[in-house]
Amino acid sequence: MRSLAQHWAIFRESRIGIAGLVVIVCFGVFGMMWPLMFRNVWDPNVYHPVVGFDPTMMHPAAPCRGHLLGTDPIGRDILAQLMFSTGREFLLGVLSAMISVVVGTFIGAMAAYYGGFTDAFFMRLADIVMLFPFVPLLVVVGSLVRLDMFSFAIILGFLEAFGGITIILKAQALQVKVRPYIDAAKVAGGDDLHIIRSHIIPNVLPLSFLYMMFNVTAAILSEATLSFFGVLNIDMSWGMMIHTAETAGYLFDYGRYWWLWLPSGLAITLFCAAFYMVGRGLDEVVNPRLRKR
Amino acid sequence: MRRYVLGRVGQLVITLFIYIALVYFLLQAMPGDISMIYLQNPRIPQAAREELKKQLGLDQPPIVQFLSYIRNFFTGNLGVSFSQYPRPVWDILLERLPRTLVLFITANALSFYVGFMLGRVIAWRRGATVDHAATVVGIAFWTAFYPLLSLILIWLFAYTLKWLPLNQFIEPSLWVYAPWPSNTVFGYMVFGIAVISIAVFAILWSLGRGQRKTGRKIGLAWALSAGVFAAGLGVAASAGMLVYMWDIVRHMVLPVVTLTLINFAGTMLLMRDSMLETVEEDYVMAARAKGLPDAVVRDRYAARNALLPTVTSLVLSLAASMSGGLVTETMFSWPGLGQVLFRSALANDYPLATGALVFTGIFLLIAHFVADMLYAALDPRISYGGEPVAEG
Amino acid sequence: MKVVRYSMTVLLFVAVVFCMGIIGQAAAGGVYEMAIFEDPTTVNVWAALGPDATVWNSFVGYQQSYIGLYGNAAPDYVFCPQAASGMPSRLVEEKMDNKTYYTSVVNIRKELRWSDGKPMTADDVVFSYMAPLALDPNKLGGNWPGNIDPEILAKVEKAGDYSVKFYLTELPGLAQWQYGMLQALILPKAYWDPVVSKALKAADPIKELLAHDPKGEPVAGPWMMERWEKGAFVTHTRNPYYAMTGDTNTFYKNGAFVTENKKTGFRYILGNPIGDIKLAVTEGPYANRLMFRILQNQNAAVLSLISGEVDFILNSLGLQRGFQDQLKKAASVEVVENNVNGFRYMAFNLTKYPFNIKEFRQAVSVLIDREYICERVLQGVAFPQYSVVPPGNAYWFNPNVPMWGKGFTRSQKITEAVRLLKSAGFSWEVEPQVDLAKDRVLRRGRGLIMPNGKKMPSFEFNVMTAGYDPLRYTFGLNIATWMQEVGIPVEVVPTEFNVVISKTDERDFDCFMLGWSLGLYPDHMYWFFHSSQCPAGGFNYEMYSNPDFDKMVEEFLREADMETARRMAFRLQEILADELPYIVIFDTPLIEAYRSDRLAFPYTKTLSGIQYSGGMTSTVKLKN
Amino acid sequence: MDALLKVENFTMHYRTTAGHVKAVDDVTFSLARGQSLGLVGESGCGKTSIAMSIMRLLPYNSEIKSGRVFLGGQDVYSMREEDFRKLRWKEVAMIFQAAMNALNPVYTVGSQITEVILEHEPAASERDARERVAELFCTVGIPEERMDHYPHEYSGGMKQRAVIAMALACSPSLIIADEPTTALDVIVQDKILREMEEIRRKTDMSMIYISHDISVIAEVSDVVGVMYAGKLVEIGPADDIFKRPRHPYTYGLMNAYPSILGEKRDLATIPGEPPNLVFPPEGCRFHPRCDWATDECGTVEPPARYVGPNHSVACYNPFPAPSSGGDRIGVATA
Amino acid sequence: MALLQPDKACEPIVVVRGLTKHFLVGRGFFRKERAWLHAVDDVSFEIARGEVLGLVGESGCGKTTTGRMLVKLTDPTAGCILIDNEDVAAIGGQGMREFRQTVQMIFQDPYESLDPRMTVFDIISEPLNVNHIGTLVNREERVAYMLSRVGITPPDMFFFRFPHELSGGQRQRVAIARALVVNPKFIVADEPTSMLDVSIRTGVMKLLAELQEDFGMSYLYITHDLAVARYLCDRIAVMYLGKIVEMAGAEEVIKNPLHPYTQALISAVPLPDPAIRRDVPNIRGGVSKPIDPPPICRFHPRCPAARSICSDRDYPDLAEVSPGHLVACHILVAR
Repeated sequence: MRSLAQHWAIFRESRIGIAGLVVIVCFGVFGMMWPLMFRNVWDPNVYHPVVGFDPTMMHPAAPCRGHLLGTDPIGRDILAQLMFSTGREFLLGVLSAMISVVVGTFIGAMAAYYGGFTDAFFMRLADIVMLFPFVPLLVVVGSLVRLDMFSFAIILGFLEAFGGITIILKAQALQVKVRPYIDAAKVAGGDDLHIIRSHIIPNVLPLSFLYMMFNVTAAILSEATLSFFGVLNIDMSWGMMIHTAETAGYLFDYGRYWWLWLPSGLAITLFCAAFYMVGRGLDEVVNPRLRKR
Repeated sequence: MRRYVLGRVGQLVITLFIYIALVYFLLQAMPGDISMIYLQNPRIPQAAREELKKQLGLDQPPIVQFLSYIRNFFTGNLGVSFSQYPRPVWDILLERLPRTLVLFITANALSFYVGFMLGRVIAWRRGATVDHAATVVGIAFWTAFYPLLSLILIWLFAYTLKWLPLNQFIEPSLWVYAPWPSNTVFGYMVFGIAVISIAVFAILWSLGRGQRKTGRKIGLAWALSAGVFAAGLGVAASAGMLVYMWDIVRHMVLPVVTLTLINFAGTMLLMRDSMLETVEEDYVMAARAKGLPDAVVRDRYAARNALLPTVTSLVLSLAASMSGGLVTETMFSWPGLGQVLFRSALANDYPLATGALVFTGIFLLIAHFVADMLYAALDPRISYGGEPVAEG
Repeated sequence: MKVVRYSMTVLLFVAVVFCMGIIGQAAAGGVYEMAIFEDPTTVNVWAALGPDATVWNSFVGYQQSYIGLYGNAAPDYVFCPQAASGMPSRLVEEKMDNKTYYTSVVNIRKELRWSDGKPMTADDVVFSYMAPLALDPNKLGGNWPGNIDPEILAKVEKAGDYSVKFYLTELPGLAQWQYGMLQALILPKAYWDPVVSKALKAADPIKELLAHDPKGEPVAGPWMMERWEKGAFVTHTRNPYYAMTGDTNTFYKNGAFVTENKKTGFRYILGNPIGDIKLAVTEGPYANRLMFRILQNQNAAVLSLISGEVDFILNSLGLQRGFQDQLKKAASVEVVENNVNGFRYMAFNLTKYPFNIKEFRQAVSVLIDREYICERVLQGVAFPQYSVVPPGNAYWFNPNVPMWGKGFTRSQKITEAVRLLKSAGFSWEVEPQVDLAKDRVLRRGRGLIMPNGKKMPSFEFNVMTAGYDPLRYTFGLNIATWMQEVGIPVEVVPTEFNVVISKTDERDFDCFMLGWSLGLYPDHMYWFFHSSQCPAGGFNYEMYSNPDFDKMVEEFLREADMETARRMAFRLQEILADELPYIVIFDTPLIEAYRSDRLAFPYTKTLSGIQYSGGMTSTVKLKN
Repeated sequence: MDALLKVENFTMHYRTTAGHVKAVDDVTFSLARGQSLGLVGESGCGKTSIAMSIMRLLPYNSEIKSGRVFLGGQDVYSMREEDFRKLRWKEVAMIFQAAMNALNPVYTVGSQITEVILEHEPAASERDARERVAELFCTVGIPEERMDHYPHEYSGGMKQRAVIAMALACSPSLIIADEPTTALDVIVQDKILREMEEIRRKTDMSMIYISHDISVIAEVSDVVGVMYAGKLVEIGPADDIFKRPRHPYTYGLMNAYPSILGEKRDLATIPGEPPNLVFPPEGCRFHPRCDWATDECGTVEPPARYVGPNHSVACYNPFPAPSSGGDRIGVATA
Repeated sequence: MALLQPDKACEPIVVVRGLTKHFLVGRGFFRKERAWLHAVDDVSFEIARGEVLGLVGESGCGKTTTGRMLVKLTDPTAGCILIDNEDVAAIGGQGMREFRQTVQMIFQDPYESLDPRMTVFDIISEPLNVNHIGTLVNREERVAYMLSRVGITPPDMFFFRFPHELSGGQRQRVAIARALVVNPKFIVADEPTSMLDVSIRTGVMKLLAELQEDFGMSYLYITHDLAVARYLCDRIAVMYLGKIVEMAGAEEVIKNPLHPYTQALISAVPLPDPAIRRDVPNIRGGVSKPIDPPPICRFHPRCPAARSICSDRDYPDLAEVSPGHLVACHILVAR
């Protein structure tokens, strides 16, 4: 095991990871530009991502001076939507991934450490959660609870947490649990809580962090898919942008109205790929067997 | 062996029971009730509505309803659909099942195969251009926005190039004259796939268990499999079914390709990682030391062992593709289980939604089971009970 | 071993080539190909008119295969005979078994045949009314109670081989008689009688009947169901015994209407058929087969239309605006736009204060700039609407209802709204101020104080979520912004469709926005606004209650004379436009497209478009 | 002497993120037919790297800086990869460090041996190969019927025997045994070492034993080489080395270990820790830990020099010959 | 027995009576019969204050399980353990805290027994920390002292290093420091030197001996290596398949092994002198796992001297054949 600096040194070697990180940083900057632009540069009536409308032209308007990426069928600026959504996607992805990983790590550690009933319960639960086809399930849940971005992130986080991630993190925790230093900590007099908190969780954390990256990808893609089917109560997101183009019938004429779907479609892919790539890079750090040079 | 299988089946039944209960109560909690959907006409008096509710057993407490649901479930009665009243849910699901099976089994098998092959190659040539290229392309497809990708593929291959049919799962102008409904043909295809895969598996198993497979034996196995396949084709041809099967296959190409593009990267990257681990194993080094050709070391040693963890991913990808099934089915006008689930959920048709979820669950459980068995078959270390033999 | 593998590949390849050859031959002429978006759920007419009353079931089912005694002749939707040979006799009072009945006799065309060649007689008609009555139309649900109203219809008797006599318990209105009972579909007794009597013996007769698979059922309409490949397609072939082939509907400019058939000598005249002929439509069908391809999404359907796989897209919602450009550009594709029979509206909960103040609603109506939304935001894909009867329904539409704030500028609207509110006793902590000359809002209103002296609390405005309908979501936000400008404390809550519906059902809302699509006869004014519909289960969600209006609308429903009914409908519209239980806002036109190289429709301008006539399958001509 | 194996001035580095690991540095030795060589040293001293170099199985990040390896007179590294592949196992076979991992878990043990026979002897039929395996199993003491069992059904000792049988499959002239008994218990270790020696004597093979355990090496080797930090610091006939160790490290190694023989005595410790091979110490790599180090040791690497017949040592101050150094001999003889 | 005397000072610190541990193996879902692995079976011994007892045996003989039971990492199936007159099984709550300060353990693998995410200071102070001993300043002093005692100097330079920054020897010294930081009276050392390289091993062994003398602790020293046991231990107990077969003073066991298994074990040890040719160990067959074994001498299937008595009678008890030399063998005892 290595220190942070060494982790970073290994990570830096992974070209894929670095590329992903660069893309994420770019998105971060892009997303942060939104409030600045909205407050200082853009007229809120025209450039509001949800209720904005530019009365000076016909919509959807092709990219032009005033609208660098054009406007959507109801006259909203695509660039503003794209920027505005970036922040939302970060929120969604990171929040749901955080929840899934925090909960998953905790459950995984508990299940691995205590075994027996706790273990059996959570593992069967994970099996069952994994049986559910996510998208239709979320449609059902969507008709149960009004799913805005926030509650969607939370539900997605918990679904992921109780599903596959628990199994993976439990397997890792199980490996940690049988390490002699856990015995050493017991002999030192540490109680269960101490061992889980000070030994098991810190040693599972790198893997958790890795899965967090992958979960960001999963969350964004789920949101986009569900938005595409129009079952979420979200006013603006990348998936929503494509949904708007689709429901208004602009999606199929690919070349002509490219600005309606290409920026958001690319953003989804790039953003997800970036997190996925960072995950791959981290994998090399976390998984020493892959590294070996 | 039997004990192991029995144990797994027992576990599956329990899981299934819990799953059904969960699904049932989740859908019970959905807002809106049957009388609203079923009786859209304002002129129906309140009394008539109440009576209908009673008829459908909706006036009972939920737990009683659940128990009767479970009782009905085990007698093969999943209730009656609300949105397609009075069609039995079972009937609707059976109608959709063969299509879903054919499409998703093919797509999953193909994406697994592609992923496995590519993963094997790129792991073996780690760090080479092909490794980087395949990884980047794989990730790009893996994270592509699925509906958009499928639309682009339809537009490119079906609309612009006209290589493939635009959508649907059969060509109506051909099937107007078909002597069978499409489900019969789908049924034959499912059956055929099952027979052929069992035959191939059995042949390979009986020929090569634990022994070196010589070229002759593999050739024999191939010849026998080809024979079974040809026999199947022959039967279909003599029944005049071939042309219809081919029509289905033609329509399957685009959705299968799309699903494969989306999914292969998962298996590929997993296979790559898994193989990078096995490559470091001593037995791979030993195989090289033994002077075995590179391809043998790669296939019989590194890849064969790396295959094991990847099999598990096959099941997970199945679940994922069932989830994404809705997208595929919508985009390619392939009315299968995913669509039924989606539409019924939107229409508050909860007997149907419950049925579809349960059905999907059973399907995935069976897949779990098959994967378990496959894993056990592939890995001789999985013992079905009994202790290792003591040292002599 | 490689040899085997190669030989297998070659084998497969040969099989492929072989099969492709066969497929190449499969092409058929004289087929009218239509795209629909969903699988029908049943072809059983009892179910399709009952609980499974989906638009797709009607498209592929009874709309093509069944006829009623009377119908509405498109494109003007003139009430005219179908199976009947003329108008029904006037309703007369008649006493029987100590009860008073109103009776009417309807004669049936003698040349009508079922598709098995047997003639359609009075027995079939009597069965078509009496069997549902026996089963209880209320329990059948769907359209049944509307067509065969057990409250009014006592019985139908055979008055001759080709005439039937209706016995009604009270005098029916237009909705119940012409637009209801007389348009019920006629079912073949020979086929259904055993099925129905068997069902009546079952524990749940209706379920038993609805579950029946109507294989080999004879029909009287132009098309016979041929094959239903679930999830893929439905085909119909011509009914060889269809008797109305050759019927010509002639519409005169003066409003007169004539139906005649030179071959059978049938003739029916309405009005005075002189002067210029506007349109003459001769009944076919001209195609040999109907093919409904079930495509699951719009994009697929439009691509199929452009590539010529389908000739027409059959969808009650029409096409989305984005397709228009592309389709107009495409060779041999014609795009048509038609008005629809419906509207989008917002409504307040009138049991809550201050929503029950008329001036408050009028002020809101003034504030809503319908023209801005339709012309600027939607750029002509929607048209503003003020009355609860849409202008497309020309016969019933009153063009002179009060139009609040029409043509006003933003500042004029605000001034007018302030005036209205003040007149009702509202006041402000900070009153809004505008510059009328420059049309600018100088100061936004804040702290609206209600006539009872209390500050108005903020309330919820439920609009569709952006995911469900971005258009309506955006409008909701716009409307809220305008209301907020004068200080009305509204808060937009994007809500799932299902949730809005259940909120309205439970009468648990402040204010919402929804839409309706309507029937031809404007009896919806009764269902939406009569106080008897206020309790849960009724359609008076907003709980509008006006005794004068109640009385008038009841009379309207009972009125059997078209002209009188029309006058009454005009008056009702005026009341509603003034009282504003619904603030009607706009509706969008219906866009449709077809292959002009394949199809020749006799007309394309008609309310709710070609789809409303089920794709005009019996009058469309195929070009190749 | 007929040298089967000659390693000349062999230097090999591994490229790592931390820098070049100088794993093998200027190692020279040769091995006659029928002879057994024991390589002893601590972990990371380069023993296994030498074995892999001889097998030409170095990982991709290795770099041969200089030197050559001759096997049966042929230069291993000047041959084509494919040619050498065919030579492997026929000429030189290997017994791997951890036998339990050297067998592919998904194939039966028998098939893994027949496979290698069929590969190298294309003329052999499958039946021939199985017969040969049966013989081999007999030789190493595994019941013949165990052929069709999977590795996980074998115990540790049996796996080790199977691996030995595999090494013998093509009757190679040289077998490299890399820590062949490390994971085994003493009694099993003893049996297996005896069996291996017996087979070697019978077949007149050459053998290279690699071990960290000097006692094991002492029992089976004709010639002993002592490695420290990538250098071969001392090599010579076993008797000679054990009776009269010349290098201070060899001496330390022998005295650092308690014995069950003779009287209980105090142990000699070697201070410090083995060096990091990315930055090995200047001069003699052992000098920072050497009690006898002089200034010279810290500047220039000591060259190997002969101190007896076939006995060379790389040290400026080797322990003197037995006449005066008897008291330093650590191992008391019974 | 000779060692049991009323005098408090001479009272043994560890008394083990009838210690037994059975593990359940291979329990399936529908499986009815259960198989038990008799890892440790009816083992008794004492360790006097200041004494080092070596527990020697092959892998799988139960020596590690015995050690783990002594530090309460594994609960025994039967039998009792008294440490410093406390019944280990009955300890709980506050008693547990004291117990952890009385008994400590050193583990085999220095690479695995230190948490890679903790600094040296955290690792060594963990026992103080979890038992709430001393203030932070006290702990720092104590840790520094322990580090210097185990030969890691200067201590403060190592405080914030991570285990991966240490060499194998240093790690094991840190592990020893951790065990000693609470001043335990008794330490279980589970093969603490077997994973270390030869040149480092000696140093650690010497350190252990030195510390034992300085602190006056008792050890249970578990090892597979008779030579190491001889070097470090006062007495040696030889285990075979969960049973102690011979127990005597260290030199006595090495020089005069009585039990055939001990004899085989000693004769199998390779000797670092090519001039000596050892005898072939007189033993048959291989080790099997003690799964539901019959209650007879477990060594007799491999025993060269086995007679019918061995398979007829129950387990042979440990019996004193000469002062302080105990053997469990029917034949030897009968003689």
